Amino acid sequence: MAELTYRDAVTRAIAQEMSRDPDVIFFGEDVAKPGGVFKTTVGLYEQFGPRRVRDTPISEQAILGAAMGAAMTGLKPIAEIMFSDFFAVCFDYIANEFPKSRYMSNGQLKCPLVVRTANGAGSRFGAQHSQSVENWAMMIPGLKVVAPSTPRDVIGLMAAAVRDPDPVIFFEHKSLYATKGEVPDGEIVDTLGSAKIVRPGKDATILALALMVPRALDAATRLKREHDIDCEVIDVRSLVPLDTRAILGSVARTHRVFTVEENPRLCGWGAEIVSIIADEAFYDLDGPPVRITTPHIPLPAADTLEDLVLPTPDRIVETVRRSLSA
Amino acid sequence: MAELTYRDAVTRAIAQEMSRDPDVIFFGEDVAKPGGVFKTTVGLYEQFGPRRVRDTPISEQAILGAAMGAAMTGLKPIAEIMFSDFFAVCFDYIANEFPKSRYMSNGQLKCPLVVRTANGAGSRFGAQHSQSVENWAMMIPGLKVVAPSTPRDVIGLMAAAVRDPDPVIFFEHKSLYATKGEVPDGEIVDTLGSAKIVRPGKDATILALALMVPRALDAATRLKREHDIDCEVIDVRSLVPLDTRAILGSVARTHRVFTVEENPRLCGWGAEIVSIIADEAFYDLDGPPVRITTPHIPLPAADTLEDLVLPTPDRIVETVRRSLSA
Amino acid sequence: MAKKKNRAPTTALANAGPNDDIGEETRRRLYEVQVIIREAEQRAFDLFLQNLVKGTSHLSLGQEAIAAGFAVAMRPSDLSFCTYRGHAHTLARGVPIEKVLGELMQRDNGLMRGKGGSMHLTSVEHGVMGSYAIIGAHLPIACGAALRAQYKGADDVSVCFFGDGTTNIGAFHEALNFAAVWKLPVVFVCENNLYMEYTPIGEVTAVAHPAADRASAYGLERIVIDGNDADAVYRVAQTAFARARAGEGPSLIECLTYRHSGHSRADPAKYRPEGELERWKERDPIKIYRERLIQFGFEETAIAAIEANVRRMVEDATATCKAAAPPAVEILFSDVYADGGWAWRN
Amino acid sequence: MAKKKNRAPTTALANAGPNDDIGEETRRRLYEVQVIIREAEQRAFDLFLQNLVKGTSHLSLGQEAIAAGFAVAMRPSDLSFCTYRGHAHTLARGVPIEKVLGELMQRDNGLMRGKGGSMHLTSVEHGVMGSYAIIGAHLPIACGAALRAQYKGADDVSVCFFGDGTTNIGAFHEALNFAAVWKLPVVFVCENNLYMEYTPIGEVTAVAHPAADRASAYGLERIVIDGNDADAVYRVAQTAFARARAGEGPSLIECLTYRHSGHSRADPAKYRPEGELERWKERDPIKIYRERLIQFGFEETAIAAIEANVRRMVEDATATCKAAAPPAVEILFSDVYADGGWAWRN
Ligand SMILES: Cc1ncc(C[n+]2csc(CCOP(=O)(O)OP(=O)(O)O)c2C)c(N)n1
Ligand SMILES: Cc1ncc(C[n+]2csc(CCOP(=O)(O)OP(=O)(O)O)c2C)c(N)n1
Ligand SMILES: [Mg+2]
Ligand SMILES: [Mg+2]
Repeated sequence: MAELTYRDAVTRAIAQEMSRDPDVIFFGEDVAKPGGVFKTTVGLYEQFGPRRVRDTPISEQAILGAAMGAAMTGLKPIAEIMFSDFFAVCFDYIANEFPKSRYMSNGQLKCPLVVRTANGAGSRFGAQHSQSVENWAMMIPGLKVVAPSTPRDVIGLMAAAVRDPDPVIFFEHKSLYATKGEVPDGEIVDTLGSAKIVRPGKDATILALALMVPRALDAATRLKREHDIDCEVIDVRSLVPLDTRAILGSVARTHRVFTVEENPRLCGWGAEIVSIIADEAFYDLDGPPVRITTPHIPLPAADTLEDLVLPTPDRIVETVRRSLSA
Repeated sequence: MAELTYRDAVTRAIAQEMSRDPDVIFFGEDVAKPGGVFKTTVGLYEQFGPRRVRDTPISEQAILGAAMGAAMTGLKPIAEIMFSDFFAVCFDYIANEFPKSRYMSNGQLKCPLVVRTANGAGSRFGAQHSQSVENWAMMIPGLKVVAPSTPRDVIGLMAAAVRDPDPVIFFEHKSLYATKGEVPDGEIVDTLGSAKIVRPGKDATILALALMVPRALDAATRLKREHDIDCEVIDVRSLVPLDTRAILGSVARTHRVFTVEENPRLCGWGAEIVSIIADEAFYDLDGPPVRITTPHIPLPAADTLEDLVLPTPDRIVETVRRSLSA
Repeated sequence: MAKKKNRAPTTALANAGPNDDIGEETRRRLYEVQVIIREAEQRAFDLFLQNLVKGTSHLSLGQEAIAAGFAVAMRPSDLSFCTYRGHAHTLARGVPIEKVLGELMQRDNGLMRGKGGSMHLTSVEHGVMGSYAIIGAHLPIACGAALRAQYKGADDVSVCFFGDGTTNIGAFHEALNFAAVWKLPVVFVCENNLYMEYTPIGEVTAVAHPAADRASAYGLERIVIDGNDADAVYRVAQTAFARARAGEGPSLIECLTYRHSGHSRADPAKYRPEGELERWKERDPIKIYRERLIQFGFEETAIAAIEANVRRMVEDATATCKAAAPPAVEILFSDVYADGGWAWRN
Repeated sequence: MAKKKNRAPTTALANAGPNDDIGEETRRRLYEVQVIIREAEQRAFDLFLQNLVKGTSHLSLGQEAIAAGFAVAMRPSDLSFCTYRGHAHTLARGVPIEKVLGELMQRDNGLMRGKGGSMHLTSVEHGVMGSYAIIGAHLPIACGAALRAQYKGADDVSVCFFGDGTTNIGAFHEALNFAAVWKLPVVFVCENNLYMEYTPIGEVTAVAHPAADRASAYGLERIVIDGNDADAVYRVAQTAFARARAGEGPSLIECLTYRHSGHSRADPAKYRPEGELERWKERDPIKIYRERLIQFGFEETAIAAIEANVRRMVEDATATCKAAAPPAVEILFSDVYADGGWAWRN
C-alpha cells in the first residue's frame, strides 16, 4: 500500500503495462522528453526509451490515425490527446474509424488501442480547454469509455483498457491529478464495465463520474448528517460497457435516482442513464429521476464564474433534499 | 400551392434567401457548377453567379472556418457539408468555435451562419455515409439545430435559419430528398423552436424527427386502425431551441410517450427528451417513457440489413401496442 | 529532421527490349491484373444497370495501371490502404473477383458479407487493410501500420492510394509530415485523375500538381509519372519500396491518369470538356500495355488467352454472386466488439 | 489556379538613414508598442507570481517586434486573428492595458469581463477578432473574414498570427490552399520561436522552415525574415498588405524569433539547451530597436520619456485592475445566443 497522486497513478499505470507487454507503445504531444504538460508521463521516456515513448508534431489526426494503423497490425498503442476538447480536431478517428472498422470488415480488422486525455473543468482555462466530453465518446457505437475517479482506478482501468481488444477512450480528470489515494503494491488490473458502490445507502441513488464522485460523496455525507437522508453513491466508472445491472439494482432498493455529471446538460450520459431507468425501472421509482448537470452553456474562464457552473456538493444536497421532500 | 420534392425545396429555400439578402453566400464541395451531389442546389450557380455560389476544395475545416469568419464580419453564409458523417473532420468548428465565440467574447462576436448537410440512412452507403448525427450538434451548447421532415418545412426552417443571428445546423434527410409535398406559393418563413402536432391523438404521444416522422404517422394510422390506439404524433422539427412546452403539453394529455429516432441509441435526442419528461412530467406518466431507436451499432451497407436496423412503422406499432397493453 | 536533396523529376526508363529490368513474367502479370480490373469493373457497371449492384460504387476504369503496377511490385506481406474507389486495388492484390462483386451486390458471399459495402473493401489475408470512405482518413492509418513495421523490424511497406482531391484535406498534410519526421516505410500514391467528384482539381488547388508540388513541403522528392503506363508505375513502385525497406522513409508519388466513367454510379460526368475523354481513351492503359506486350514479342494468342481466361473468371464470379444469398440476418449484430457481439451494457 | 513565379528569399532592406522609408514617427510608434507589450507582459508575469493572474497565460516576451511591426503597418479597419499567445497582438492594436490585464486577472473590467480568459482576448472595436486556443482553428476563420472583404469590395486585410508548431496541423494546410485558390486578402504570420510547447520544432517537422518551406505548396513566395527586427517586420507587412489590397492574394511570412519565458505560466523551460536563451537575449528586439532609434538620431531623453510613459500606463492599469471587482454573476448566463440569453428551450 502506498499513497499516490492520481497524476502519478497515470504514470505507474502506463509503466505497468509497458513493462508487461513490449507491444505497448505510447505517443503524443510533449509526452516523452517533457513528460507531458500535466506531468502525467514523467520518466516514461527515460524508462522505455525513444522507440516506445515518442513526442509527436501537433497533428492530432496523425496521432490517432497512426495509433489505429499500429493497433490494426499488431501493436497496442496508447495515444495521448492533450485536452479532451481537442477530440474535435481528430473526431473522425473517434467517431468514424476506430469504432467502425471491425464491423465494416465483418471482423477482419481489430483496433486495440487506448486514447487517454485530460478532461474536465476547474483550471480556469475557459471554454476550449475545460470541457467534459465523455458523451462525445459514449454516443458512438463501437467504443469503450471509462473515466476513473481515484488513483487506484486509474491504474486498474488503464490496465484493463490496454489489455482490452477494442478501442478504449480513457478520460482522466484535470482537477483530480493532484488528489491522492491509497494504492496497493504490485500489479493492479480492473475490469471494464463495472460500476462501484462507493457509499451504500437506502433513500436515494446518486450516480456520479470522475470529479463528480468526491463531490457526490461529500454531498451524501452532508445529506445524512444534516437531513438524515441516506444516499447510495455509485461511481459509474465505465460508461461503455455500462453496468446497468448495478445501476438498476440500486434504484430497485432506493427508489430514487440522481445523476451528477459535469458535461453540459443536453444528451449527456445522465440523459442516457435516466432514460434507461425511466424505461426499465419506471415502477421502481417513487419520484422523478433528476439530473444534476453543468448548465447548457460554454464554460467561463473566471474562477468565480467557473465555480458557479459545475455541480457542487451544495447543489447536490439542495437538489436531493428538495426533490425528496417534494 | 405547388407540389415540390424535398430536394427542390432545398434549392427554392436557398434561392429565396439569396434573392432577399445580398449578404447570403453559399459554398461547399461540388455545390456550384455541379449543383450538388444530391442535386439539391442545381441552378443556384447560374442564378446567383460565381461570386455568391462557390465550389470549394475538399477542405471541410476551411469551409466551416471560412463560413465563421465571413459570418463574424458581416455576411450570412450557408455552408454545405456533403454528408453529416463528415462533421467528424471539421468538428472543431461545430463544437468549439461557432458556439463559443459569442460567449467567450462576452457578446462581441457574432456567428450568423447555416451549415446544411445530408443526414441519415436508407441509401445503402454503409457506416460512414449513413449516420444520423443530430445529437452531435444538440449536445453542444450555443448551437441551434433543426431537421425538417417536409418540403414546406425545408423552406420555412431554412429561411428561419438563415435569418437567425446564431449558428444553425440544418439536417436534411437523404431518404426524404425524393419525397413530395404541397408547398404554398411565395415566401415561406417559419420559426425555430416550434414543434408541430402532425396528428392529434389521446392515448400516447409519439415524438419523431425527419425520416421518422412519416414512419411514425404510418404507425399511428395502423395503431388506430388495427388496435384502436389513438396516438398523437409530434414532429419535433427543432432540437434546439426545443419546444418543451408542446412536448410536455402533449404528454400531460396522453400520459404516455414514445420517441422515434434514427441515431444510434446512446445519448440521442430521445434520451434528452425522455429525461426531461421523466423529471418534469413524472406524475403525468401512466407508464414508462420508451425510446425506439436504431440499435447501438455501426450501420451495415447491405439493403437487407440496413432495412432491419432503422425504426420501422412495424417496430413502432409493436412497441407502442405492447407497451400500452403491459 | 529537416533535410535537403537535389531534386529532379523522375521519368520512366525508356523501354530496353525484352530482357529489360521488368521481364516477361512480370509483364504478363501486369497485363493480366489490368485486365482483371477492367473486366470486373465493367461487369460491376453492367450489374449496376441491371440494378444488381446496390448502394454506390466508384470505378477505376482507365486507372488500372496504377493499382496493377503497385500490386505487382508488392510482396505478399506489404499492406494496401485504399479508398471507396478501391475495387481495383483490392482485385490487384489477388482477392477473388466473386468476393468483390459479391460485396458490391451486397450478398452473403461478399468480402465482408455485405456489412461494409463497395466503399470499404477489406481482405486482411491479402494485405488489403481496408478501404476508407472519409477523404484522407487512411493516410495517417497507413503511417501507423508503417510505424508497426519499423517498430517490429519487419520489412513490409504500407502503400496508401488516394486521389488528387485528397491532397487538400488536413489529414494529408499531417500524415505526410508525420511519416517524413519518423521516416516511416509508407508509400503515398496520388492518382491524379484531374477531378475530385465533379469539380476539376485545378479549380480548387493552388498548385498544378496537387501531390508532387507539395512533396518539398515534407522534404520529399518531387515525383510525377505517367499513371497510364504500368511499366512506369511498376518501376517507381520498386524504387519507393526499396527506399522504404532500407529505412529511408516515405515517398509521395503522383500518377497522372483519368477515369473513363463518372465519379460514382450516379454520375454521368457531363462536366467534362468535349473531347477530353476521347483523348484519354487513346491513352487507355490496357491498350498501351497490350501494344507493349506485342512490341516485347508476346504472341497475340498468348495475350488473347489471358483475356479469355479473365473473362471466364468474371463470368464464373458473376454466376456465383447472382446465386448467392443475401447476408445472413445474424451478422447484423456481430463484430461490433472483439468478443464478436455488440453488447454495450450488462 | 496554379501559377509559378521566380522566387528569392526576401531580405530586409538595409537601413537607409533617417529619411528612409519608415520615418521618425512610425519608428517612435514601433518602439512604443514594443515597450507596451514588454512592460505589460512582464507585469502579467509579476501578477502571476503574486497569484493575481488566474488560469494559464502565454507571454510573448522576446517576440514583441512581430506584433508591433504588423500592428503599426495595419489600418484601423484591418483585422487581427490571434492565438492564446495573443496579449501582444491585442495590445499592439491599441487595446488598453487595463482591459488586457483585467481579463488575465479575471476581473469585471477585463476585455470580456473574465468570460473568455487570457487565451481568448477579443476586442472587435480595435479589429481584434478573437484569440483562438485550438491550434490552427483561426487560419480558416481569417480566410472567411478575408472572403467577406473580397465579396464586399472592402480593402481591409485579415492578419492571422500563429506559431511554428501550428504548421503541422491540418487546418493550416486547408486554410493556405483555400486562401491561395480564392486569392483572399489574408496574411499568415508564422512566429517561429523554435518550440511548440516544450518540444523543439525541428524534432517534429520535416523541413527546416516550418512555414516558409511550405509556401511553394500553395504557390506562394518563400518569405523568412528576422522577427526580432521591427523594421524588417514592418516592411514585410507593408508589402504583404499591399499585395492583399491589390487583389493579389495571401502571403505566408515566417518570422524567426524566440520566447524569453516558458511556453505558459506553468513552464520553467528547462528543456532549452544551455546558452540558447542568453544568445537570443543579445538579440532582444527591444534592445535592438532602442539602438536603432539612437542610430537614427532619437534623443536618449525622448526614448526615456516613451518608456516612462508606458511604465506609468502599466502602473495605472495594474492599480485599476487590482481595484476591480470580480465578474458580475449575471454574466454567467448571458450572450450564449444573440438574444443575450442562453435559453435552449421554451
Ligand atoms: C471528408 C470527406 N469529404 C468529402 C467526401 C465526399 N467525396 C467522396 S469522393 C470525393 C472526391 C475525391 O476526389 P479525389 O481525391 O480526387 O479521388 P477520386 O474520387 O478522383 O478517386 C469527395 C469530395 C468524403 N468522402 N469525405
Ligand atoms: C489542436 C490543439 N492541439 C494541441 C494544443 C496544445 N497546445 C497549445 S500551444 C501548443 C504549442 C503551439 O506551438 P506553436 O504553434 O509553435 O506556438 P507557440 O506556443 O510557440 O507560440 C500546443 C501543442 C492545442 N491548443 N490545440
Ligand atoms: Mg480525383
Ligand atoms: Mg512555437
